[in-house]
Amino acid sequence: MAKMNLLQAINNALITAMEENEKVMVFGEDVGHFGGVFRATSNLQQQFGRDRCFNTPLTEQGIIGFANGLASQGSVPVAEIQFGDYIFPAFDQIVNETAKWRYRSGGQFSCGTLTIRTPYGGGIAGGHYHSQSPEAYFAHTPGLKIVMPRNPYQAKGLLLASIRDDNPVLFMEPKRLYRASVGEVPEEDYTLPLGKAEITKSGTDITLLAWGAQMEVLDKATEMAQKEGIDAEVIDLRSILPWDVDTVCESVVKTGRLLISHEAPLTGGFASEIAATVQDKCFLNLESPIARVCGLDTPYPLAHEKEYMPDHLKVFEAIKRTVHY
Amino acid sequence: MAKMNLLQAINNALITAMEENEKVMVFGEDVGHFGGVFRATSNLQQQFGRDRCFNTPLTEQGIIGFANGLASQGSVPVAEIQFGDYIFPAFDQIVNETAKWRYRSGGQFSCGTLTIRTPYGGGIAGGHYHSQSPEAYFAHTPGLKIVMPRNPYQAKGLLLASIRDDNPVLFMEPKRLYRASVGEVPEEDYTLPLGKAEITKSGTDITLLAWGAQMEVLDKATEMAQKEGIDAEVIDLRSILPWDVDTVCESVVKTGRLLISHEAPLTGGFASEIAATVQDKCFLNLESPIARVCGLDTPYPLAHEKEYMPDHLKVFEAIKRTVHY
Amino acid sequence: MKDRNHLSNVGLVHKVSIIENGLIDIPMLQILKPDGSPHKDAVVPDIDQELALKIYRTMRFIRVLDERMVAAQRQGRISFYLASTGEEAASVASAAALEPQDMIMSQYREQGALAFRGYSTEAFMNQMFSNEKEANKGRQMPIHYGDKSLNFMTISSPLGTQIPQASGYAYGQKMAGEEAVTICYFGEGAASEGDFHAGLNMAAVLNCPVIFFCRNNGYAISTPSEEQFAGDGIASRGLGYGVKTIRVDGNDSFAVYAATQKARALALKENCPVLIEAMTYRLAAHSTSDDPTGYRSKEEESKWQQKDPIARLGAWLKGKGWLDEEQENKDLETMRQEVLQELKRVEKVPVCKIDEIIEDVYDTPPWHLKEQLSELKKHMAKYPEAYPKTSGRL
Amino acid sequence: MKDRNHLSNVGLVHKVSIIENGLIDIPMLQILKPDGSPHKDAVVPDIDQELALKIYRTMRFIRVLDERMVAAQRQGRISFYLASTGEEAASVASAAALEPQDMIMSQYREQGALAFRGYSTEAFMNQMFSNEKEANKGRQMPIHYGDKSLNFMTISSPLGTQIPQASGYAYGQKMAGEEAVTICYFGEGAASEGDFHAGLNMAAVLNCPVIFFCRNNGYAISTPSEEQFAGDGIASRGLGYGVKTIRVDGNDSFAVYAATQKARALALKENCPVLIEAMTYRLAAHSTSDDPTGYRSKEEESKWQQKDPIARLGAWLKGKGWLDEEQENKDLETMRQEVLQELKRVEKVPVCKIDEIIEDVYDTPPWHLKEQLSELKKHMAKYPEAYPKTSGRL
Ligand SMILES: Cc1ncc(C[n+]2csc(CCOP(=O)(O)OP(=O)(O)O)c2C)c(N)n1
Ligand SMILES: Cc1ncc(C[n+]2csc(CCOP(=O)(O)OP(=O)(O)O)c2C)c(N)n1
Ligand SMILES: [Mg+2]
Ligand SMILES: [Mg+2]
Repeated sequence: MAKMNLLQAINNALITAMEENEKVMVFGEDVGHFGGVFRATSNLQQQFGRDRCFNTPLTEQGIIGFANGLASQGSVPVAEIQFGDYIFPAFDQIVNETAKWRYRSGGQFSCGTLTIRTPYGGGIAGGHYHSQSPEAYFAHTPGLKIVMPRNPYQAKGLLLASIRDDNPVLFMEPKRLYRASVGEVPEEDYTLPLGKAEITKSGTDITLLAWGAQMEVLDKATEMAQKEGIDAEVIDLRSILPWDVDTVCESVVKTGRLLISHEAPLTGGFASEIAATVQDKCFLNLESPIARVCGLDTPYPLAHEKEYMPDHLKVFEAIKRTVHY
Repeated sequence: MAKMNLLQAINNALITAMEENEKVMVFGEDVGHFGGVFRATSNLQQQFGRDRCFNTPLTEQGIIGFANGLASQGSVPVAEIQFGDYIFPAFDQIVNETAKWRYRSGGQFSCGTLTIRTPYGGGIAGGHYHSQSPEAYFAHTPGLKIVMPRNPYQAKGLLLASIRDDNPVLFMEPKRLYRASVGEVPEEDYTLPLGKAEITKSGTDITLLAWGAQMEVLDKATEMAQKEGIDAEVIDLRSILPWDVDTVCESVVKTGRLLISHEAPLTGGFASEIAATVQDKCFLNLESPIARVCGLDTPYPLAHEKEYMPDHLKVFEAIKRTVHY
Repeated sequence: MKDRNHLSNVGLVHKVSIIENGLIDIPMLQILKPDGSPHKDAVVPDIDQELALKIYRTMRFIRVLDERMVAAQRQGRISFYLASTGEEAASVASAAALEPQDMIMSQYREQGALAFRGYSTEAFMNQMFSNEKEANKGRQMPIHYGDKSLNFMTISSPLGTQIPQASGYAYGQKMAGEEAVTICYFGEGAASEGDFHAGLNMAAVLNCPVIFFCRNNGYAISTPSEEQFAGDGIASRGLGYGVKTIRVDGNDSFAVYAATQKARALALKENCPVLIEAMTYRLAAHSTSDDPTGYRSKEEESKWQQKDPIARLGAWLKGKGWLDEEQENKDLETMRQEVLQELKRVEKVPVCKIDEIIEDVYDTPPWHLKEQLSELKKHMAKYPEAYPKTSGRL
Repeated sequence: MKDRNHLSNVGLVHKVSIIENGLIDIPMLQILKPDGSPHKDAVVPDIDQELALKIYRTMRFIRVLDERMVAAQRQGRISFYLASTGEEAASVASAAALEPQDMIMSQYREQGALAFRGYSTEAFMNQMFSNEKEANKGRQMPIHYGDKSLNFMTISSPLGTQIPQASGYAYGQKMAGEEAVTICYFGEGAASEGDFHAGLNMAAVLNCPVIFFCRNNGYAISTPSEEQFAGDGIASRGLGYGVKTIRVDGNDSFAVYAATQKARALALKENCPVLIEAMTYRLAAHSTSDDPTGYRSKEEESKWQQKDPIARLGAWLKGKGWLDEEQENKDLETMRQEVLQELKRVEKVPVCKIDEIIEDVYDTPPWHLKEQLSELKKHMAKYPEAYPKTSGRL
């Protein structure tokens, strides 16, 4: 075990993967010599050479196009998109190509080895284009997996699982926690399961569900609620696609109530999918409407960032409304 | 009044708009001399000249980038993306640029005059890349409007409203109905309201909700249900973003039941947003879970197209399950 | 850290000087004249009789196939087809200059390359009928071929996407130490996509052994090339990327062969991309959904009919005494018969069982897909007549 | 329908001939030598004293502003800044060659162009502090300027997106019959984006009066230009698009001015795009989030410090007798004071009221945004201390 922040955990996972398998290649804008603008790829070029860790030209569609081809050839690309906000030029390559490659070829070819890493989320005074949480844009795409870790331990285990999984994985890193989240991380190799949610606190009165950086917010709100005598069960979804309906529904059957929170705008966010599914599967168990505490339906506003965010106070209020429905 | 098919209605709306306002310009791949691969822009170049109706090079990101600039300058671009499946290279221009232009500039500049037309949907033996229904990918984007007509009359009125609306509109045309749907269309100018759903049949037992080509499917299923004594209320959402929550919820309060159907894959489709909202607003009125009858969570499969589609039989079965819950 | 000076090689001028069209001349390689005779100073590539005849016969086969499938589409037997008439040399002769281990990533009008690799008539028919014998399981429209055993990547419709993919594939081949390159075919229309820019630039910077083969056939559906670009074709872009570039007469099999052979050698030796622009003409309609009379004249078409690549190579072969015309005509009849027979036989082969609908989305179907399949099968069992292609085999 | 022959102008060769780097030479326009004296055969543009001094002073102002704002960021007074040190001539002298009605669509390092247009120190500060007086209502990060009254389009972060947008804007200007062009600034890194390709190609084909102004400053964050492209800079791409192209010394105000003036005249007269590549060097860190010592040497930087564009023009002005050094030094002090005072004053201006959070998403806020705002305000009223910037003005 060692104390690592989230960036170090990711860097450590990449080193582990690159040492184990020489087919693993890491690339993207500024990831080479410099080690990435957040330094997640620090020293990889020095350790593994320019062929396996390199800068690309400044083109997200190119990075993912290149990565798709490389994956289909049998290499194991780990491509970085510098900010989640800049993944959209690669949208076609991801949604029409990466995700459909295996299906359209009847399983002859695939991009299964591909992992796309990208930082997401707000709270860093980044405004419109350094704050978005675009997971829902991708969650409508069969063929992709989407994974979002909440802390260094999760990040290493889930990233290693993503790189080794034989399906393309979009791995979204909560950049607000890159340095802020520090924890014990095993130096040895380990993986955590994809597609499985984790109950981080059990409780009886309401189920609170989130992922990534938003887990911190849930924890704070949970504490506040506890003081008011509300005992929440807290779940980290971890995998957005495919997602762990069983764990969530079992919890809701027990608590009778569900609150989902994400930073992305409310309309069309992934909370809508969860709410739609849970109201169907747990119709007779629900004692109050499923609550969604999300970003406003606006672009991400710099000056009003604090007001925009689904913070612990908003979650706390929504918990009370839901429990006292 | 004249009998027109859906393509003719669109062509007629474009002529109306171009005659009225010389700032209206129509462009895209093959839309010029040839009049578009579906012929929606037939004769526009001949009538209005090459400057106002023209072919572009083959680049969707370029088409929308160009259209954004043109709109921000004060012209009124109506850009065509040849198939909805090929809109993704323009995703960044639409989601990061078109939609956020007004907000980021504090209202100084905007792309309000832009309309993007694109054919969508399956049932034409088009496989993966000529069948998709990508509306939900865009519905998570504040700043956009999304409109989808179900027949020629609606198409003309809604397209004219879209072109004149001072917000960017993504206008998605059900290509399966281009020639198949024929109806009376006024030759004079008229518009239909954006953001308003339409109750196309009133009923008491269950609310059926869809948009575009899927309305035909609902109608067939409604007839089958009627024979079994189930009286459905049928709503055409027409505008996906912003959508008409009031009309839908009023209906659900009355019927106590809701079924939503779209061709796009289930997970993350727009039905999820509607279900999430309605379970919240109508929690105490719902007598059964909100049903979603949608495409499977797979890419669009050519050989199994019939099986994949949310046809009237699947809707009919779901109606019965929901009513007899 | 080495010091950089990105101006070190730039010359100076002191008056505004404009770089523009016409400044350089990109000539076109032509070895055989349209009448099939070699240019006096031309170097005919080293092709033996067997290979020359294989190129010739593959081209003829493709023309037969194209004619037959266009007709089959008109008869309503298949839903869609896309012919390569007039452009056979571009794909067949380029494929002929490759090795079997080279990966082919094509656009959609390169059935010639596929046939040259050995894709059988039966395989063509399976693909066209989207049946259960097709390697891609019938999931895409006709003409979206793909065959892993032939190193022919499954085609996808979105244009240009294969261009940066080919750069990545070639990078992987290089890293694996393979004596192999990737060839990437695309049209001059697709070259307007942003992916073209990304793919060529990345290949140049990252030293990828990839051949970018552009078929400039004058049209993208109805859009003529002068509404597609204003520069000197696609070749003139090579310089901007620092990519070695060759322009060839795409209707001259020998020019295409020689250029591709040279490109492959360079790509392998120098680990670099090479761009080939093959000048040709789409004599066919864009596809069976298209009618070119709406945007071009018969006269224009007939001019190009005279530059037919098959006739050109045929004339050379005859001159060489390598072609027995009578035998060839018999062979042609045999080809026609074979295509027709396979078509008739294969159109009866069923599509995949419905269970396949959820396979290959992921490596193994996750729970939600299994659930969706089982609901679907229950539903189909209730309404078997509504799903006639699959309900008999639930 | 006119007959087309897209091969009519192509010359023939009969042996494989390769077009490659080095085939053409794209020289760089330089009028003033680094020491400020004009080259012997150079044509110094027709600039009067007033304009020459305006260019010079704007460059000095920008350098002052940059220094001050970098410091303010270090002190934690603003969250982010991005300096243009060493590149002032590229943006200031190009803007000087334009007319006020020309639209500027910039990347983010062209504060010089904005200052030349008349953006005030106060406006700079309002933007940096995202306050309620800022024209863009403080919705974006520092340096995302925009001012409609100055025909300066609000900047957005995604790189390259403004390139095809500029083509469209210019097309609209042409259609409206305006005597105006659009200038589009971008870095050599952004030129790798697919949008670059789309924008230049469309402008060429659709005859848009737009000036594409590339600042090739050697780096995109840490990525040196030799890992960005393998061709001869960005200028060499112009040929591929059929776009008239000029390469200039970006640190020579007169070269930049002359080239831009020529480009504007051409764009207007011939309704065509012109590409300018300005060769320069990013002396500053990429932004306040960056530390260049991780990827380049002090020696490299100091070489470029010697090519400083401000010193170069200053030397020329002195030679000409147009510059009173003492006065200039006083002015510099005044500038510094003004920037500091405005900074102190403006940092107290509040951000917009919370009601603005839902404005400008659409032309008018739809019902759901009104509902979200009213819920937010109720919530804020309950927890005013949590939202200190706005809760006092609900
Ligand atoms: C991204 C994308 N946009 C549009 C289309 C529709 N489309 C199919 S073929 C075609 C023209 C392609 O022209 P070109 O690349 O020159 O190839 P050719 O057909 O001439 O062989 C178009 C516009 C597509 N398949 N993909
Ligand atoms: C689409 C996109 N990708 C990545 C980024 C992150 N980014 C911001 S600036 C920059 C480098 C730009 O370099 P260049 O265009 O040369 O301009 P310079 O900074 O040198 O002026 C990068 C990668 C971005 N803003 N947008
Ligand atoms: Mg073509
Ligand atoms: Mg740069």
